[in-house]
Amino acid sequence: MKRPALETKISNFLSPLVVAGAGGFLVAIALLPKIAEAIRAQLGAMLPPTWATVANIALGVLATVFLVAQLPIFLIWFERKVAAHAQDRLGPMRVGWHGVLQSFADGIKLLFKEDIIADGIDRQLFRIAPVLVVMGAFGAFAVVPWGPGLLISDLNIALLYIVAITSLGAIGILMAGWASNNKYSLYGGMRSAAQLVAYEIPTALIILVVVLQVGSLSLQDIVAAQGDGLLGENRWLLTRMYGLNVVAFVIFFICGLAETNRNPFDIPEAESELVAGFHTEYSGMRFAFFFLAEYGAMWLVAGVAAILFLGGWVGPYFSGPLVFFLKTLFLVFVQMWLRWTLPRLRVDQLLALCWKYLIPIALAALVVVAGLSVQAS
Amino acid sequence: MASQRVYKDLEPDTAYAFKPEDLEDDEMILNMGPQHPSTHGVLRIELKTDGEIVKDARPHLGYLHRNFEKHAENIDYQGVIPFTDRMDYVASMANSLTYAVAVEKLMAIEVGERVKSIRVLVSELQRIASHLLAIGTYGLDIGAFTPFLHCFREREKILDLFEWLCGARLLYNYNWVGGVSHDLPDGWTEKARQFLGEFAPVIEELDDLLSHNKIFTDRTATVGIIPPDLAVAYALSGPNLRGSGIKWDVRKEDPYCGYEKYDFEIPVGQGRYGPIGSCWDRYYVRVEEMRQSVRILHQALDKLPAEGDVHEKVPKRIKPNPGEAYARTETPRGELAFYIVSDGGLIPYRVKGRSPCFVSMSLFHEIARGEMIADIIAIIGSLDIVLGEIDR
Amino acid sequence: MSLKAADIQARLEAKFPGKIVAAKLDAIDPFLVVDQSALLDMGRTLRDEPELAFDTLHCLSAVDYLKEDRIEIVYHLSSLKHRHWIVLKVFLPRVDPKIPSVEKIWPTANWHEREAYDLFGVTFVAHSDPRRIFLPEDWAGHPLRKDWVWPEEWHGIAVKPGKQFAQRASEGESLGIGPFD
Amino acid sequence: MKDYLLQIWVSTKTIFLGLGVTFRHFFMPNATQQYLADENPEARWNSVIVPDGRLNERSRMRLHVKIEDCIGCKQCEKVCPVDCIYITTEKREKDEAPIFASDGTAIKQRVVQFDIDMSLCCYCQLCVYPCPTVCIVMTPEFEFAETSKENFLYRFAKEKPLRPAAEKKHEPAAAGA
Repeated sequence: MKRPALETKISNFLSPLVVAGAGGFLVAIALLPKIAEAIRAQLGAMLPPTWATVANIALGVLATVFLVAQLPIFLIWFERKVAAHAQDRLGPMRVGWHGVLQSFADGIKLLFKEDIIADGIDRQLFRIAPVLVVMGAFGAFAVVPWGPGLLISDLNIALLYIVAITSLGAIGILMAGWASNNKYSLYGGMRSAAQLVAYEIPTALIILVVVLQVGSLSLQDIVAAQGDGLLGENRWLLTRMYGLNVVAFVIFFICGLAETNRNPFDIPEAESELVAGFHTEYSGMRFAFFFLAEYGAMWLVAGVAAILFLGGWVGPYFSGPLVFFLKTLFLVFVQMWLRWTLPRLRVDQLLALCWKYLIPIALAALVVVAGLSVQAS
Repeated sequence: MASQRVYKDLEPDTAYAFKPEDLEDDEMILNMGPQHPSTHGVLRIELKTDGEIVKDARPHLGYLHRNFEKHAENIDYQGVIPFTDRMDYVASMANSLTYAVAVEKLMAIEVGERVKSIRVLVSELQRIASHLLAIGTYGLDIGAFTPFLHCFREREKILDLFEWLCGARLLYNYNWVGGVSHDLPDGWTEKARQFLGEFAPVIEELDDLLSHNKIFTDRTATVGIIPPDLAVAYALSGPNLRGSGIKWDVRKEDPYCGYEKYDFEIPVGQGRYGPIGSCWDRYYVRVEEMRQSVRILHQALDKLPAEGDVHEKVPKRIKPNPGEAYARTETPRGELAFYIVSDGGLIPYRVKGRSPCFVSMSLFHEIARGEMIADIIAIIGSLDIVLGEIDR
Repeated sequence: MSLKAADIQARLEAKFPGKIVAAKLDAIDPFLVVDQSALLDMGRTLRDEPELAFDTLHCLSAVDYLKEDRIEIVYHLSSLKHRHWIVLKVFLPRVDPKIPSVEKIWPTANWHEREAYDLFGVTFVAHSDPRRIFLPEDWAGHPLRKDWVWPEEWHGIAVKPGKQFAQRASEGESLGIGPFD
Repeated sequence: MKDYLLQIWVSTKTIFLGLGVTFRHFFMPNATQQYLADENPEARWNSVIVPDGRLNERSRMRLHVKIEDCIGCKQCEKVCPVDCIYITTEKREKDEAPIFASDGTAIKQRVVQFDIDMSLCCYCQLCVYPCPTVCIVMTPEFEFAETSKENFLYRFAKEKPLRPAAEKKHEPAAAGA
């Protein structure tokens, strides 16, 4: 029985590192504005203005990529723990303190797994699909602000950009489903397309509800419009409009679940019906890509919801990236909590929910909000 | 050596019942199983689909076929019991009980009161364990993972009790002809009572978590409807028959092991969220049956005779007179029956198992037609099949 | 108001004179032996007559009697309405046994008959789906017949159980571990 | 319209009921425990409901034969439903010193082969009951994985055959075991 001992040794050695890393991560997030300011100043002093901007953006991209690539690793562990405790289990316990290193172990395992490309499939599409899916999920992070000025690109049409680029993911899923030459994958891809087409509409309507109230598509402006915290003239959107925004928030959250293919809307990969749906034929790193994309998309949805309705980085007592991080983490937790509680909808019920309930309510909310906004102005 | 063999033409032409040339333009053959997460074993179903709609379904059996009946013709009566355990491997107690009852009928053995009570105890505990598995995996089929593990947590306690009782967790070889293999250990009854006390609130919790959940009822209460006349025509039994609203339970109609002395209800499908005989009705009959089993268990623990030798009536040599007997009991999946023919020798001349899952599955194509792919999973799960018993 | 086997026999005897070949009412499960020419009509009568109302074919089994040179098809019928039982038997020759299918009367017979065909080689005339049910379509023989012999292989896969380890070891091959203390 | 609102209400209510159940379970004690068999082998037998140390009282796992007690009656071989026990015996010579099993039964047969193929065993315990000297037992040992299937043939016999083995007929189990 040598092996477990070695395991224990490794995890004993690595655990403090991970805990220290997590602590450092939180501190870094809390101090992000100051760090960014310092770097900006340093770069401005060292380089000519054009190059300083380029270097600044490059560093931002690097930091974001690093962040969003690390997040799934943490979230997967987090989800497994949430699942385990909802089910009276312990969850991963072996690798590191309460299994925090489990995702690293799984990642290494996936890296070393054989990349199976089955016979009779469309190789090019099969290879591109995971990349597209990851792009769709992670590309949107370019416009998500972590704090005032802490984002890669301050697009003035950021919301439009997010809606557009997340649709790429669905194309990737459709592509994966088609290219796999597997009937279950095909079903998964088709279901995903139907789901996306349907759920884009209420999402867009709810975004319009927010935009009507704020008057800008830029996420920075939206947060700025909620700058007073829980009370005051410019409080969080969730608490405004006599509770209408709560309805809007719920609809946005439901649509977010559907767009990230999370239970109860995980019909494209419905494990008990379609085996694994669109990624049945994938293995190794390509499978890991789908996994990363799923968790990236979860974070994105939660982050956007936090920005639109919960004031982004503006907290009741203090503000900053840490507040944003905690809000998003809470929303991600709610997603996981829902997943481990609810059964899965059927495909027609999923569409009925969208067309019969979400869209009419979202439309009504839009009309009422528009009316109230006009009255206010 | 094996690598040199040529496995040629392994798939006969008849492997597919639907021919590609017979399909309409929009139709597709979807092969579900034998390796699929939700076919509850190695069942293979051929579906003719039009998009998500299933036009026709054809189950193919035999992937787990071991020809139990041929086995039984080659070993002595006692040796058959381990094989019956392996028919319905999630409710072994019930299977071996049926076989034991059948041989006892053939040999006209009347077992003692304590043996009867112990048999009621184990078969009702087994019913709870089996229904927990059925309900949990049904939740899993519909997409809810958590109820599955909550059910398994409780099932684990029953398996622990069984392991304490007879040393095995799944395949017990416990019910013997004329008795049971072990007497109850000291303190077993107290622990069984403790389990029953802990278990009752779990059913209520399960109701909140799964049974009455809107998504769950929407998924199950309008699909897979078996009208009562169809259920009778196909000789369904157990929860599947009762789900269609027919009050029929062998424990009441043809009592064995002294079931006539216990006071319990027969739950039937009420059609609470949709037509009677839907998947949800069958599911909820199982939930209700667990409540009734708890009632029976309390009574059985109260009535358990303090003294009695469990091996008293076990024959030294099982050698029935020539003849034949057909005995049935209510297993968790329905009426299991054994038809045993004896030629007066030490080994049975013929043992035929009438397995409830086999019968329920023969109905499947009738109710699957016109449903959606996701409903197929719901229907299979609600029929609660075990492939070990279908294929035997 | 369940009927005894003797009553059922009397009723059938009145309707189908001479078609009940034999009866054993003192057996553990009383049975009637029926001539197969009357099986379908008798089945319909049993199912449809309100006082009989045998709505359930509980089990259909086949038994191969090698010494008596016959195959018996055994129908265990029960009535959910009246809660009574009867067992019908039909005797068939071992060579090319043929019997009308009762699938139209009790739909549940479909798979039971397929099973009997698969394992005993009994042909059910006018069966809607006369395929094997458990074994592959091109399997040799019907295994539950008493004189069935193991095929050597099926599509190149060895079917017959070979020598087990213990037997090989007893013949001198060095296998296994032990002895133990 | 009423039905429409009712649907929304029922959905919301039942979803929150379910969420409440899972939320309660976040704070409940775990039903599982860390598998610590390496550090504490006894922990393998921990159970939520069975008192400590009693779960393995009647365990039916690996077979063991106390070969010194075996009188070579072959009862276990006969009763085994899967034919996984193989016994060959020789008659002991008259002039050999008499030996006895631990319960005093005289051993008249020399057991030269006592093989149990654990890969075939179905753990039914039927072999244990007929044994007159209680020499074949099932132990609570369950971790006995092997890298080769051949190693599941447990050879218990210690004595070597003195005479060449008589033709021993083993019919393969008719149904294939």
